[in-house]
Amino acid sequence: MAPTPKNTRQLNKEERIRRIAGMTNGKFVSSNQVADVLKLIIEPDDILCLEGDNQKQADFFANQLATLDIKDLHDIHLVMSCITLPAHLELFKKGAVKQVDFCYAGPQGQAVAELLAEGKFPIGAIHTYNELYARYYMDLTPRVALIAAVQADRAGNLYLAANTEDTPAIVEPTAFSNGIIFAQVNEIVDSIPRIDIPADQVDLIVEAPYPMHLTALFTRDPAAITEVQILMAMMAIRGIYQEYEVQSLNHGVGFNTAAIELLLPTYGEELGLKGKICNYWMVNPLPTMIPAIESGWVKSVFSVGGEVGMERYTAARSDIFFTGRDGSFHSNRPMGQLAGHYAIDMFIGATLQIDINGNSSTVSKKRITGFGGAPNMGCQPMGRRHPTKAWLKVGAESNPGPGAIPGRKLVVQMAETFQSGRVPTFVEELEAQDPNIKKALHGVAPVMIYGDDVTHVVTEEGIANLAACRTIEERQAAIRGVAGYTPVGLKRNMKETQELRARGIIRLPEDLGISPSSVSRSLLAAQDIKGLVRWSGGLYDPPSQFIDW
Amino acid sequence: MNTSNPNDLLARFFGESGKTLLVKDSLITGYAQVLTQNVAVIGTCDGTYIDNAAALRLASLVIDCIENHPQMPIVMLVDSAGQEPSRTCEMLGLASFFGHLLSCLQLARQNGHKLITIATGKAIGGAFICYGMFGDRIEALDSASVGLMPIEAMSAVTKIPAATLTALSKTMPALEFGAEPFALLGGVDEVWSADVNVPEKLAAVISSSTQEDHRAELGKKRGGRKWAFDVQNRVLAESAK
Amino acid sequence: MEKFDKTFPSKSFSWPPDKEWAIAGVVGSGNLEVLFERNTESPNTMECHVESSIPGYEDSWLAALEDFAANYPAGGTKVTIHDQGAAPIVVTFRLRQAYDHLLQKIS
Amino acid sequence: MKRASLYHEQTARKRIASLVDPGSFTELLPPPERVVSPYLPLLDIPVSFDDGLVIGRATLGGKPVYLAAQVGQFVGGSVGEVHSAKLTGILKAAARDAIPCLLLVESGGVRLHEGSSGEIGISEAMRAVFECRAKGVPTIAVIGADIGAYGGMGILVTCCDFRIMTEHGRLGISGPIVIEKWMGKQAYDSSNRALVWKTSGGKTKYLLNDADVLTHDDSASVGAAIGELLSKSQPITLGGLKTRQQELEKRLGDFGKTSDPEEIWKAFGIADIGEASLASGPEFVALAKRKTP
Repeated sequence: MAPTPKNTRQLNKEERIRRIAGMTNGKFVSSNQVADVLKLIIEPDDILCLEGDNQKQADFFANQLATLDIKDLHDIHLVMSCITLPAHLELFKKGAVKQVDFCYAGPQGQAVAELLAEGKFPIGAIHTYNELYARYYMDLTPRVALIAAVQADRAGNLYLAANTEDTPAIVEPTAFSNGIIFAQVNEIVDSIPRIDIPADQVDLIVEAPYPMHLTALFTRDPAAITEVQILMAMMAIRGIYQEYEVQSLNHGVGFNTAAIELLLPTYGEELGLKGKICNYWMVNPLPTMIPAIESGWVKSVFSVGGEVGMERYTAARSDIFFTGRDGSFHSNRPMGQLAGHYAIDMFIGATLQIDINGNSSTVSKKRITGFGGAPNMGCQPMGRRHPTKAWLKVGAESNPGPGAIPGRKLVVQMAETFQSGRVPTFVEELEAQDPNIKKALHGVAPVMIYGDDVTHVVTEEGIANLAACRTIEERQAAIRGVAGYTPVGLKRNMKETQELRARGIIRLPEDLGISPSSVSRSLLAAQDIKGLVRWSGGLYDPPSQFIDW
Repeated sequence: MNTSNPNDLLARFFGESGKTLLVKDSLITGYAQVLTQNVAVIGTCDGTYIDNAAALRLASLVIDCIENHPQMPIVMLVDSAGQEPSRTCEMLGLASFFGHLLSCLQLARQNGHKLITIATGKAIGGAFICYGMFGDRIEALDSASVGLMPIEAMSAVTKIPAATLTALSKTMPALEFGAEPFALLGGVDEVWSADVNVPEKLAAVISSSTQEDHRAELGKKRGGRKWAFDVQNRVLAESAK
Repeated sequence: MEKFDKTFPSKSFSWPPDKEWAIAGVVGSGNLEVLFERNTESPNTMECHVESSIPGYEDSWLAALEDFAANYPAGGTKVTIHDQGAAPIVVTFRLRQAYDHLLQKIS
Repeated sequence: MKRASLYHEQTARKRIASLVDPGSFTELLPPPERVVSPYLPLLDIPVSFDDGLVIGRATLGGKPVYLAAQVGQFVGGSVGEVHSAKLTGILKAAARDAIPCLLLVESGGVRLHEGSSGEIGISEAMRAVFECRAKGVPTIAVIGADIGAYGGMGILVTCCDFRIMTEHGRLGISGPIVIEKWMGKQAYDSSNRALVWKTSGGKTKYLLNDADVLTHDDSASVGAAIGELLSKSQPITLGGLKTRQQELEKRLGDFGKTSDPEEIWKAFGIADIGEASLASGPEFVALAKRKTP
């Protein structure tokens, strides 16, 4: 019979640290010894957490792990937010991973699908961010966590700068369970601007030979916004933002919502909506929000991550953004996700595929992209109790039964009826329902947002109010009604569509007082990146690939 | 004889007087005689690429000719593969240097200088446009390679299979590369056979040449460029209403 | 290239006296140009001719054109479209813009 | 608070409409006449009613003008047989009627799909430009779109009396991609858009006097600049050519050694490159000390 647990994890941690005695100088490891140290502190069957999300990556650690031989690194249970670096895939190709629990693979979705087909990608589950963090405190507590920070001081305190993101969510469960925290930092300095992770929670630190990888994920060039996206943005502003007086919201990262942000100071102003809507935001510091912020539309912005080039701007707008004492930008992914779950009137985002019941997914047979954070916000928070005007209004429309909560969050899916290459967005059945994909995910189809949670679908054809639909048949008819000339749309029944339109469940541009001829890119507050820089008074420093001046 | 050797070429065109021409950095400049008639000569050889400095050297001779030799015909020899493809040339405004050269030739024309072009080797793209194609009359040796660009290059840029273009070029001389098809488009007045007596031919062209641009008309008559002439005239007619 | 013609019934359009035609859009990637012309022969039909660089979408084209003919009085017009892979919404868009030109709603 | 629509984003027809006196534009060979390219269908490429060039007559501030506006979206605004013939025709009409001619340029040059016919066509158009100039009829080119004026069109605009540019316009012969293909990425990285614009963009062209005016990127400013020039022309004189020859020789002497556009900017008194890069056309003009000849 197994001995009753006492403090074996603590003893085992001390043992692992002893193995590398002589290879460290206090907490500090030189970069050329990292590979050897990793060999000695990681054991088979460990739950290993490698920090990395859609923006910030502990890429030095990832690259070092990729160099290790299978005999030195095997039977790893890998837990991480985003599998977005080629080095991550190396671990799978080598067969070092016995199970992986993650959230998102975005750009590497195709490679992941291929590895999966080869049986080299043993998925535990694909999570949403907070779901995975929550499990760090339950059944997936990391034994070793390899994290990334911007600076460390001599004592080992860490500074995370604008991209705090997942780090605290990884460090806490690991550090308080006798796990090992190993941090790569861009530089070691005498004193850091602020302490984001206290030294006593950090075991090892390496000054990486190159700064951590950061992706400019949320930079959308206004020059690429199309007339169609502007039409949809105008419909959304009139038919949803204005209609429900949306106060607090989250925006996705697509061009559709970028168009909305850039229309607020122009079209929104014309509609007299300034101050009435869009006061509180849970979004990353999107450059396309600069004109709205500069025009006084925004009261506050909290973010799950930073955005390359926005550092000086956010520091200079500390009334709007959350900043440290030093003025530098602060983000927090779990808390941002929590805010997006409980504290917003509306989530609005784009998607690649929507079925006739309103379920959406970004997964296709060829691309396993995963979830990220959208589902935490694009869902109804059953634990919500505080009312707002918008929340109550949608609640009333959706005709709650005796056992339902009185309000609903606006969950809006915004998509053109066709993706690029004339791929229809609307389908009878999601590719995510593919049996092989479901099998790999132990029977769960990777649905991003469930139809039952969606309140509105916005396409270039019109707005469908799913919340107000009384039956599933009605919901399907409403979706077909705005699915345009896709096969799904062509199946619509004209009479049915007219009835729904008469009841305001389907609203066309004309119904919202929008004429296609009034749609123009000149409505955008800024028409290119340079325009954004000018709005920011030169405080925004766009990444070089966006600069043409 | 070997037209790729500039000196042979100049001897064939200008006899002894050809020796007085300056041949430097693949540019030809100076004064010579065609039979007994004095002419100014600007040209390129060795299939060179024309850059900013080259355009200026050609322009300066044209200016000198206008200033010191009223009405003297200007003979333009073309053997150039194109404009120099370089970032510095572009930064310095190569287009403007070409525009300057063309302006010089225009003033010469206005002042009664005849402008006669002979494509002797490569006469391609911008290098041909920037002076040779500006002649009152444009001739070509049958050995010259005249045109926008070879079909292979055209295919590479347009992503249209070379085979398709080659097939079409049988009925569309515009797509074909060379002196003959270019003549069918009216871009070359006459293609000179290898055995032609160059000085006599050149003298005849100089004396018979006039200033009006008759290339569109020629292209229609020869059937290689069927539409340009009519479209030009339609615009002129409708704008006169 | 795919070319097709179809004529749709549509309420008669009352042409402004000084207008003979109107055009909207350009032939560019993902875009198209549409030309409305007078068709005195047939005051109650919208006669369409489409040339598209991407074959295989005749159905959605015809559906879009049919809807337009149903939604607006466009009888007595001849519509010619040169398409370079525009999405159906762009068809509706440009039709409407050209139509508004006819109505002189926009310059 | 709709913003003035950017000139470089407008279509050819919108540009014309926003520049000329309202309702004054009459198009020649308009769309219903279907004067289209006979070549493109053979290559299975869609045609356009105007073959990428809108031409016609209008008034600007009451003064009559002829116009030709290229459609950059259509095969890159490239110049084929019909396109060039329309251009030549309108220029000849301007010369005949002694009415100024505006070229709203947006073209990569000769339309390769039509081979040498476009090349000869551009050469014919150049002859027509000089026909205007010989008669003192103003020819004004506006270069304000991202495609700019390249290849034969780049050369053609330098033959006109005046060039109006915006910060978005580019003027050259060989485009960055072509040069990169020939000389390699280290010689010219065509993905470095800042470098591309500093090399061939309106600001540098203005400093070098290749652009006479650098305006805001909107039709009102462009229209005002045109208005200033409509009654002027630059007759070609021996004296003028000799001055220009010296100017260009000096330019080669001053900058022939460098390949860094910022050297040119500094030489013209630009102290803060960053500020000047971000500046609008007129702001840039204020920062620079251009030596007008």
